Amino acid sequence: MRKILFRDALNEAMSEEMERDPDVFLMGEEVAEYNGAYKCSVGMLDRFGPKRVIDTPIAELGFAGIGIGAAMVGMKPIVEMMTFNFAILALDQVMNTAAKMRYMSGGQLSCPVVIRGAGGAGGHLGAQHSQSLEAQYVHCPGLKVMMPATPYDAKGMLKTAIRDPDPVIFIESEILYGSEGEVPEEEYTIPMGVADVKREGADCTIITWSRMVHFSLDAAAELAEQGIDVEVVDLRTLRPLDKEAIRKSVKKTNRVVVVEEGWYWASVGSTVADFISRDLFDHLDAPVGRVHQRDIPMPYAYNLEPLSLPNKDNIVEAVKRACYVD
Amino acid sequence: MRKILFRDALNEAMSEEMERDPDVFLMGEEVAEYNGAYKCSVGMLDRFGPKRVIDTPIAELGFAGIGIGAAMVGMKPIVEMMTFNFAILALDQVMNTAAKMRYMSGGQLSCPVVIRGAGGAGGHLGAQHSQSLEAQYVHCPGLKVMMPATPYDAKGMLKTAIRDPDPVIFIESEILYGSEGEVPEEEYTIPMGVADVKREGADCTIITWSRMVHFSLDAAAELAEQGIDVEVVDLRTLRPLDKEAIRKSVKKTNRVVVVEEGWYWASVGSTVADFISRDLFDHLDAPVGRVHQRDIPMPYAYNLEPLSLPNKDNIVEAVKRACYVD
Amino acid sequence: MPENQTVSEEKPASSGSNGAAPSLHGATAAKARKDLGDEKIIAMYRQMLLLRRFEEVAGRQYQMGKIKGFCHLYIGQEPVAVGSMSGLEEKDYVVAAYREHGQAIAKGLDPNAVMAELFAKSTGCSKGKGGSMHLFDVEKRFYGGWGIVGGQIPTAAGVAFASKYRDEGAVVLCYFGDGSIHQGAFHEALNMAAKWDLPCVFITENNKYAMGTDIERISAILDIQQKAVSYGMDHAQIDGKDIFKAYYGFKEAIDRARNESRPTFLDVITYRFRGHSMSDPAKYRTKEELQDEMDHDPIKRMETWMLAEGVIDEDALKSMDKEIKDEVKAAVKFAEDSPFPDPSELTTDVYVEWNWDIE
Amino acid sequence: MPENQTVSEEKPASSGSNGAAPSLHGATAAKARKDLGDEKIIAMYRQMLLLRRFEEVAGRQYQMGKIKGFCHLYIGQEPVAVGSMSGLEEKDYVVAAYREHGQAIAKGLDPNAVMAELFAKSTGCSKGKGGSMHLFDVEKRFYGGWGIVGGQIPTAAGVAFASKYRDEGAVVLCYFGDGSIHQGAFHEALNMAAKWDLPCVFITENNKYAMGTDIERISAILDIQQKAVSYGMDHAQIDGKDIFKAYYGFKEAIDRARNESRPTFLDVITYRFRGHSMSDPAKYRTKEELQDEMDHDPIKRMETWMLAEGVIDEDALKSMDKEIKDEVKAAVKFAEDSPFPDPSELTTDVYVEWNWDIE
Ligand SMILES: Cc1ncc(C[n+]2csc(CCOP(=O)(O)OP(=O)(O)O)c2C)c(N)n1
Ligand SMILES: Cc1ncc(C[n+]2csc(CCOP(=O)(O)OP(=O)(O)O)c2C)c(N)n1
Ligand SMILES: [Mg+2]
Ligand SMILES: [Mg+2]
Repeated sequence: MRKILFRDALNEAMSEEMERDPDVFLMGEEVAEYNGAYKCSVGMLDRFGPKRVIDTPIAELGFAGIGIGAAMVGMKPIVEMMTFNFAILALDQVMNTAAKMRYMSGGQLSCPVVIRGAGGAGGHLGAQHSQSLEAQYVHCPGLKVMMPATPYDAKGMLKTAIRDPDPVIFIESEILYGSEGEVPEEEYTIPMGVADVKREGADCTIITWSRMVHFSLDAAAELAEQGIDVEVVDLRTLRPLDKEAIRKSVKKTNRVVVVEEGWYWASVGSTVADFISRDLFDHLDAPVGRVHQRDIPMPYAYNLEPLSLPNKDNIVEAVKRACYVD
Repeated sequence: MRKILFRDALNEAMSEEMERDPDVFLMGEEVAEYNGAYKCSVGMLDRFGPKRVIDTPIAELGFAGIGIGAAMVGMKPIVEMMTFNFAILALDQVMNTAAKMRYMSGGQLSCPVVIRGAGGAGGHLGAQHSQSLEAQYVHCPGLKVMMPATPYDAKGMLKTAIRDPDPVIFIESEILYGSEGEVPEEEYTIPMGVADVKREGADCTIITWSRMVHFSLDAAAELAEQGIDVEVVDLRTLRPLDKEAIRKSVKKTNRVVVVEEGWYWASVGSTVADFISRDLFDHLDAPVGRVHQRDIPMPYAYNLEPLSLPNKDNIVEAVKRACYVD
Repeated sequence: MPENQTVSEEKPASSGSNGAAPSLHGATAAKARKDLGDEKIIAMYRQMLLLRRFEEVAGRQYQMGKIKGFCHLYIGQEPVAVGSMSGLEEKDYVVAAYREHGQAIAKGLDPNAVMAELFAKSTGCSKGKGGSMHLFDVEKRFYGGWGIVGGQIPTAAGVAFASKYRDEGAVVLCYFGDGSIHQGAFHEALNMAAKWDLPCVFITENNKYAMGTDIERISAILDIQQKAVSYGMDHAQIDGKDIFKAYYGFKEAIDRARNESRPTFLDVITYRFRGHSMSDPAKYRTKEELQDEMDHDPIKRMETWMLAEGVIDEDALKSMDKEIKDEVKAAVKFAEDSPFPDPSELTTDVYVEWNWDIE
Repeated sequence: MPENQTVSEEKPASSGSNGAAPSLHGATAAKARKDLGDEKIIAMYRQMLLLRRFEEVAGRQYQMGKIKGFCHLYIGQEPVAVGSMSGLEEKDYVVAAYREHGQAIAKGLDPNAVMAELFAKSTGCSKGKGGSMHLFDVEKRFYGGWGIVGGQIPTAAGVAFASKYRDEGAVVLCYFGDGSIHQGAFHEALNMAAKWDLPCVFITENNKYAMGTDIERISAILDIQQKAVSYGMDHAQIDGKDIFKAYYGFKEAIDRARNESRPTFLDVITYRFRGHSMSDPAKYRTKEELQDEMDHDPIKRMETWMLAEGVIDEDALKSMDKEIKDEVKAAVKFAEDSPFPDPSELTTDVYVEWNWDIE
C-alpha cells in the first residue's frame, strides 16, 4: 500500500469531503495562502478557492463562533485551531454554544462543526505551547472527541468527523504530522466511538491514544523481549468511550495501564482508569497503572522536557508494576 | 456561637483581609455599587472606597488578566466571577498566565490572585448557567482550588486563599450563599489542602465537597436509620488533594462513594475515584461508587432539572450498592 | 467625522429628556404613514402592545412561581424589536440575547409556545429545555436566546456567513445589550464581519444599564457607535423609543445588508422599565429617571399620535387591547394545560447520533 | 478627526517607499542631537547594533541546534525597542510578546543571561525554563515573554493598575504585534485602561505581517490607530524605522502616562527582515519588498546620518562593532559553558508554597 504523511492524510480527508459536499469549508489562521501552519492544507486554496478555504485573523473565540454559527444553520465547517493551546480562548463558544445548542433548542438544530488542530507537546516550545487539553472537551456533554494516532486513522476518522451531525473536537498530535503510514487510495471511513487494537497481547493491556500509541508500541516491543505480551488498545475516540473494547481486552489480560500525554488530575486517563477500576473491579489482578506527563507546566529546557513527558521507560515500568514483575 | 450567612462569611473574610493588607482589593462585575450580584460584597464599597472595590465592565478575560497582572507585581487581587460559567472566557488568562508565570520565569515571580465566584447549578437557570466546572482548574498545575461547604469553612478558607502566595480558584455554590452556619467572632483560618470529616462513620466513606456535602449528610442521616454508618469527608481543597484524609477514612471503612455535583467524564470525582481505586486497591471491599450529574446539558424544565442533579436518593442508593445492601 | 457615519436628521429622545411632548416626531411619522399605510402601522402598534401585555403577564406568572429561574422582561424596549423586524423578510434570521421574549414574538413565534417555554412545558418552543433565556424556533429562523453576554455575536456573524456563502439573500439581525460591547467576542466578530462583508446588522439595545451598571461607569466612550470606526463599519445611532425612527433606521441597515452585503453597527437608544431580572429592585437609578421614561412610554406615544392623526379611534384601541389580553390569557392557559416534558426527555437532544449509554 | 489624535509632522517611511534617501529625517535628527547629545545618541546606536548582532548570532546558534523550539528574531525592528526605552526610567515596566529578545536586552537584561536562556541553561534569565518566548527579569522589571497572541495586553494593564494603585509613578510599556489587535483581549484591556486612566503605553509593532498574513488581508481597517477611537484613547502612528522619530513619539506617550496617568495606543510602523520564526521561508512577501526594506535598514540609516553629521567616525564605528561582536561571542561562550538545569529543577517553581507530593 502507498505510504503518506499524517498531514497529507488529513489533507486528503478534508479535500475529499469538500469535493463531496459543497457545505464543507475550512477556516482558520494561515490555512489558505500559507497552506497551514503545519502544512495540513497544502494546495487547498488553489483547489477550492478563497470562498471555501479562508484565512482568519488571530481571533479564536470569534472565528470558532462564526464556524459554529454557520453549522447551526446547516453548514459543515472545519475550523482549524493552529494549536489547541489557543483554543482555550474559544472554549466558551465550544462549551456554551456548540455543545448546548441542540439541547437548549429542544432538538431543533444541530452543530455539525469540526474543530481540529494540533495538540500536545511540539518539542521545546515551553509551557504555553505544550499542553494536552483533551480533558476540557471530554468533560463536556454535547461534544464528541477524536484523536488519531496514524495517517490511516487520521484520514478515516476526519472524514467521519466531517460527516458527523454533531460537534467534533479533533486533536492531532503536533509531533505526528510528519509521520508516515499506509493509507489506501480507496475511500474508507472509521466509525465514531470505536477503538482499535494496535497490538494483540495476553498479559497486560495498555489503553492509550494519539502519540502515546507509538510510545506504547515501542514499550510493548521491549516488553515482548522480556517475555511480557502486551495488548495496545488505541481508543481513537475519547468521547464516546468504547467501553466494550476496553472490557474485552481487560477481561482477557486482567491487568491494565492507561497511558496519556497530558497531566494527571481530572484528566482523560484518570477517567478511563476510574471506569476500568469500577466497571471491571472483579477482573483486575492489580491496580490500574497510569503513565502521564508530570504535574507541572512544560519546561523549555530541552534536557528537562523529556523528563516531564511520558516515555517508553515509564511505560515499561508501569506495565511491569501491573504485572508484579521487577 | 453566632450564626451568619454563607455570603456574609465571605464578606467578612474579604473585609478582614482588606483591613489587614492594603494590597488586597476586590474587582468584578457589580461588586461595588450593586453590592455584588449575590450580595457577597455588601457595604464593602462604602467601607473601602472605589479604589479598592471596583466595578468592571463585562469582560472576564480582560479583568481577570488585569487582576493577574497586578498579582504578578505583588498585589493581592480578589477577582470575582459573577459565575464560573462566565469564567470560561477568562480561562486563557488563568491557565496560560496565572498558572504558568512562576514556572516560566524560573521562580522569579508569583501570582497571588484569588479568582472567586458562584459555581454549580443555581436553580432552573438552564444549560449555560448551570455548570460545575472545577475540573478545568484541578487539571492544571500551577493552580490551587478550594470549594467550601459551610459559612465557617467559607470564611476560614477564603482568608487562607487571599493570603496564599499562589493563584487560588475559589468556587462557591450559588445555592449555598443563603445558607446559615456558626462562625466565631474570633479570627481563624483553615489550611490549604486539608479535608474535614463532616460526619464520622464506620461502614462507608463518602468523599465530597461544596453543596454535595449537605446532600451527603442528609443521605448519611437516612442511612443511619437503616443501620449504615457513613463517614462524610469534605475535601474542601480539591487541588492539592488531601490524600492522607482519604486514606485514613477508606482504610477504616473499606467502602467509598465519591459524590460531585458536576459531570461524569474527566471530572474531579473521576480522578478522586481513580486515586482511591489505585492507591487503596487492597483496602477496597467494593468498587468505588460515584454519584454525579447526568452527562447532559442542564435542562431548564424544573421537573427535569432535579433528575439531572445528584440527590439524596442517588447517594443513598450508591452507598447501599457499595455496601452490597439492597 | 468618518465618511461612513449615518446621521439621523433628528436627535434621539435621550433618557431623561424632560418636558418633551409625549408623541412621536411629526415628520418621520407622517412619512411612515405614507410609506407604510395605516393597516401596517396598526399592525406594528398591535405587536408592540402584544409584547407589552405578554411581558406584564409573564412577570405576574413569575411571581406566582409558574416561571422560574431568570426572567428578563423587555417592557419599554418594544419599538426596537418591532421597528427592526417590520422591515424584515421571512427568510431573514434573528439571533438575540437572554432578554429576547420580545424579539421572539416579533419574529413570529407563537405566544403560546413562548409562554409554554417559560412554564417549562413540553409544548414550549424549546420543548421546555431552554427556558426564558433560550427560546428557539428554527422554522421561524429565530436562533436563540443566549445566556452568555456577547456570546451570540460571533455566532450570528456565522449565520450571516452561511447566508452569504449559500447566496440566500437573507439578512441576520443580531441583538445584544450595551453591556456586551466590552466583550472580546463583540470586537472579534465585528472585525471579521466588516472584513468579509457579512450581511449582518449588529444591534446594541442601549438601555443604559448592564444589570446595575450605568454605561457611563464602564465604557470609555459614550457615543458607542464610534466603536464601528475600528472596523470601518457603517454605523448609526437610532432612537429606539420612536417606532418610526426605529423602523427607518433599521431599514437602512437591513437594506445595506441585503443589497450590498455589508454589515452595520447600530447604537439603539432605549430603556427598560423593569429591573434587570425579576429579582432586581433597580435601586441604581432614580425614581425620577424611571418616571420620566415611563411618561414617555413609546407605546403611549404611538397611541397619542395615532389618535391625534385619526389612524385609529379609542374604541378600536380598546377592543384591540382586550383581544390581546385574551390572547395572552389564552397563552397562559395553553401553557398551564400543557404537560411538563416526560422524564424520558431528560436525555434526548444531546446529540443527533448517539447510540451509546450515557455515563 | 477625533480631538485626541496626535499627528506627527512628518509621514512615516511606509514599507516600500522606493527611492527615499537612506538616512534619517534631518529636522527630527537635528533636534534629537540637541536634546540628547552625542553620547546618548551613540549609546542608542550601540544598543541597536547590539540587538542586531545578538540576533544574528542567535539565528546561527539556532541553526546549529543550540537553541531549540521557536525563535522569533527582532532584526529590523530595533528602533522600536531602543527608541521606546531610551525615554524610560528604571522603575518602569515592560511586558512583551514572544518576539522579545530586543525588548529584553533594551530593558537592561544581561545578554549573557538572555543567550543562556535560549540555550536552555540554568544561568538563563528564566533559569532555562522559559526559553526564547518567555524571558523574565523581575529586578529589571521585565515581565515576559508571552506565547499567547494578545495575552499580555490585559496582564500589562494589570501591572499598570498596580503601579497606579501604589502610586509608583512607573509607566508600563506593553508591546504586541499587528496580528494581536484582533484578539478580544486587546479590546477588553483597552477599554478598561482608558476608563481607569492606567499609565500604560500600548505599542503595536506593526511589521505588516502576522506570520504569513498581511494585515491588509485580515484587518477591516488599515490605519489601525483608529482602533483607539473606540476607547477615547490618545493615539498616534509612529515611524518605527527612524530611531529619533520613534524616540519622540514614544516620549510623548510615556510622558502622558507618567504625568497624567493616561494610556496611549501607538501604531508603530516597522518591518522584520527575517521570517516569522526560524522555520518560516517568508514566501508571502516579494523579494523586492524585502530588498527595499533592507536598503533602508534603520541601523544603516542611523550610521549614514551619524557619519555625515560627524557624530562618530568610521574607526569608532568599526571598533564598536568589534566590541559588540565580542560581547555577543562572550554571551555564546557563557551560555555554552553554563550547565543545563539540574533534573531536580523540573518540579520546582510551580508554586511558592507547595508541600505536597506531585501526582
Ligand atoms: C459572559 C457573561 N458575563 C456576565 C454575565 C451576567 N450578566 C447577565 S446579564 C448582564 C448584564 C448585561 O447587560 P446588557 O448587555 O446591557 O443587556 P440588558 O440586560 O440591558 O438587556 C450580566 C453582567 C453573563 N450572563 N455572561
Ligand atoms: C492566541 C494565539 N493564536 C495563535 C498563535 C500562533 N501565532 C504565533 S505568532 C502569530 C502571529 C502574530 O503576529 P503579530 O502579532 O503581527 O506579531 P509578529 O510575529 O509580527 O511580531 C500566530 C498566529 C498564538 N501564539 N496565540
Ligand atoms: Mg443594557
Ligand atoms: Mg506582525
